[in-house]
Amino acid sequence: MMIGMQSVLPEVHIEQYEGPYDLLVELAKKEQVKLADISLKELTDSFLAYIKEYEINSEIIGSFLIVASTLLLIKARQMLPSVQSEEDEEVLHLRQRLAEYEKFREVSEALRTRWKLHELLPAHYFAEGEFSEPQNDDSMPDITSLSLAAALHNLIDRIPPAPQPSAHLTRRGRSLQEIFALFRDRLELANKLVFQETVHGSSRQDQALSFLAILEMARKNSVRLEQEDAFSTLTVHKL
Amino acid sequence: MTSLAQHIEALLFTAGEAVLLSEMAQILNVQEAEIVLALQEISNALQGQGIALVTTATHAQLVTSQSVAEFLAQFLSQDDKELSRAAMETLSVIAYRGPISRYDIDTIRGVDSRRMIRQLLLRGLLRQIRTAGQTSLYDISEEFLMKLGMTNKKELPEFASLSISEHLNRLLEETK
Amino acid sequence: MTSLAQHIEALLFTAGEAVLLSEMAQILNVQEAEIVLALQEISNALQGQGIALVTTATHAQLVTSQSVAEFLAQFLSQDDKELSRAAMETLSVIAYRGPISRYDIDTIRGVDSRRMIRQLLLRGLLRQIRTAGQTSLYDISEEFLMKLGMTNKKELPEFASLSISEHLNRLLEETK
Repeated sequence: MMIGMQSVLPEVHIEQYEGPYDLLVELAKKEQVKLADISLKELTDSFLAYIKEYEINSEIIGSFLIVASTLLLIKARQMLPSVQSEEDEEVLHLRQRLAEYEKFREVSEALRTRWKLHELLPAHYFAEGEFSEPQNDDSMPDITSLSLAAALHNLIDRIPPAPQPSAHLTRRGRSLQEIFALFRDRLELANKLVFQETVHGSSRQDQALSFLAILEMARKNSVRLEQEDAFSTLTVHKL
Repeated sequence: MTSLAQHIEALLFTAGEAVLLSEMAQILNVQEAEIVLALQEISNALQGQGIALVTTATHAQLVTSQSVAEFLAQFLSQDDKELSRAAMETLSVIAYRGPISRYDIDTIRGVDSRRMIRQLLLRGLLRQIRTAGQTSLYDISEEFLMKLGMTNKKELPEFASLSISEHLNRLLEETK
Repeated sequence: MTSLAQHIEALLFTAGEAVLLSEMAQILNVQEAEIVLALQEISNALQGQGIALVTTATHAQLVTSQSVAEFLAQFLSQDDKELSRAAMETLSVIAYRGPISRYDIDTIRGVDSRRMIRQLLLRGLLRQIRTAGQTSLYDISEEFLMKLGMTNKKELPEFASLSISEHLNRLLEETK
């Protein structure tokens, strides 16, 4: 039975996930298993559905797409049997990273429950504001107004700058919906197209999304994919 | 050290000033005689350390011990007429951005400024503006302004641009 | 307690906030290694008292001890902001693996952490360690430890295994 993407998407919109690993851990949680014990294959659909459905902050979308492209490998194997089937290095790598990440996640959950529960206090903590008038004028140090301005300048200079979005991650790419539309339009005209030619010259991000789009269309039986072997030309036929 | 003595020591440490024995007895829900015994215990435990306990018939206070008095006097005299960089920065934030809450001062400096504010208040450089039911705000004192030879803050160098620094506004906005 | 330890304790008490180890070494005219030893001595001397010593790689601060934290909690207001899941996750990575570069933080979390790091710096929970000509490294501040009721990061759960994971070292190496 074909499961529609929406149905495998539980109430994820409640929270904005803080990163692709975070999302994967949460998706695994919904299956009530630890990430280490679930095959990534089982989470791929929900993960891809999430990034397709929800607007992800432009600063972190790049990280989601990197993971998406790895997960796409898994998905590609499902749909294109000609792609070699052994677990490739990239997927293995992702698994290992997730395993390490999950350890920190777990420990941070534990620390969160302790946060400010029984904190240690500095000296004079309760002393704020209990002051009388200054003792005498001598206590006033020598300060010039210029040194005051200099001190503030100094402080402003030290404030860490707001992060500049890095160009390779955040250059506004196309949304998955836009890419769907693009392929649909082209197929309307041509009935078939060669994937590699269509995405030629577009960013890695857009290529990953394009691949996701055609896999999704194949799944919904609106196209048929044809590929001789792993790295040969992929032809998309309109059905 | 008994648990009672530990609690008292922590109270004195966080109070940062002399505390009434009767007040401690009330907070800890014990007799004053027990407080006196516990104070003796604290005093013994601090033997030979850099911190000591001073007690009078009515009050107790943690202070630095006699053994380090000379060193501290020498060290503290150095910055008597000079403010540390941290103090200067705190003062500059308050001068240009005041009246301002401690929370906002902390945000701009990125560190807890309680002690700095206390120090500046003690030196008469600041005034605290208290409104019932609201957080205190701080501004520079009239005396300090006079000392700078000014009658109004607006006479501070670059006041117009620094007091409404976009940079700082954004920072405060972000952390709200 | 040695005279040096007494001086340091008095200095920390007077400061009332975190003091740089290097600054203490300079004031007391000794090597930083001697400061570290003396801090250990202070920490031992304070065992079982209501005051304790928090130490990080770069700073030390006198604080109330864990044994009185529950008692003091009743006097604290609960109005302070909570820490988000992502913030704690980032802090955990830094606490266990710090001093750590942003690149490695990103690798472990699988996501760009710049904005988060900046917010944590502004809240005083992190410290940026700048080394001339090299990338900045980050480590947690004593403020972070104090909020968790800890005096040293070695008290973090599973510290030994998470801080020196061979596996993770290799992963970070591979992504360089």
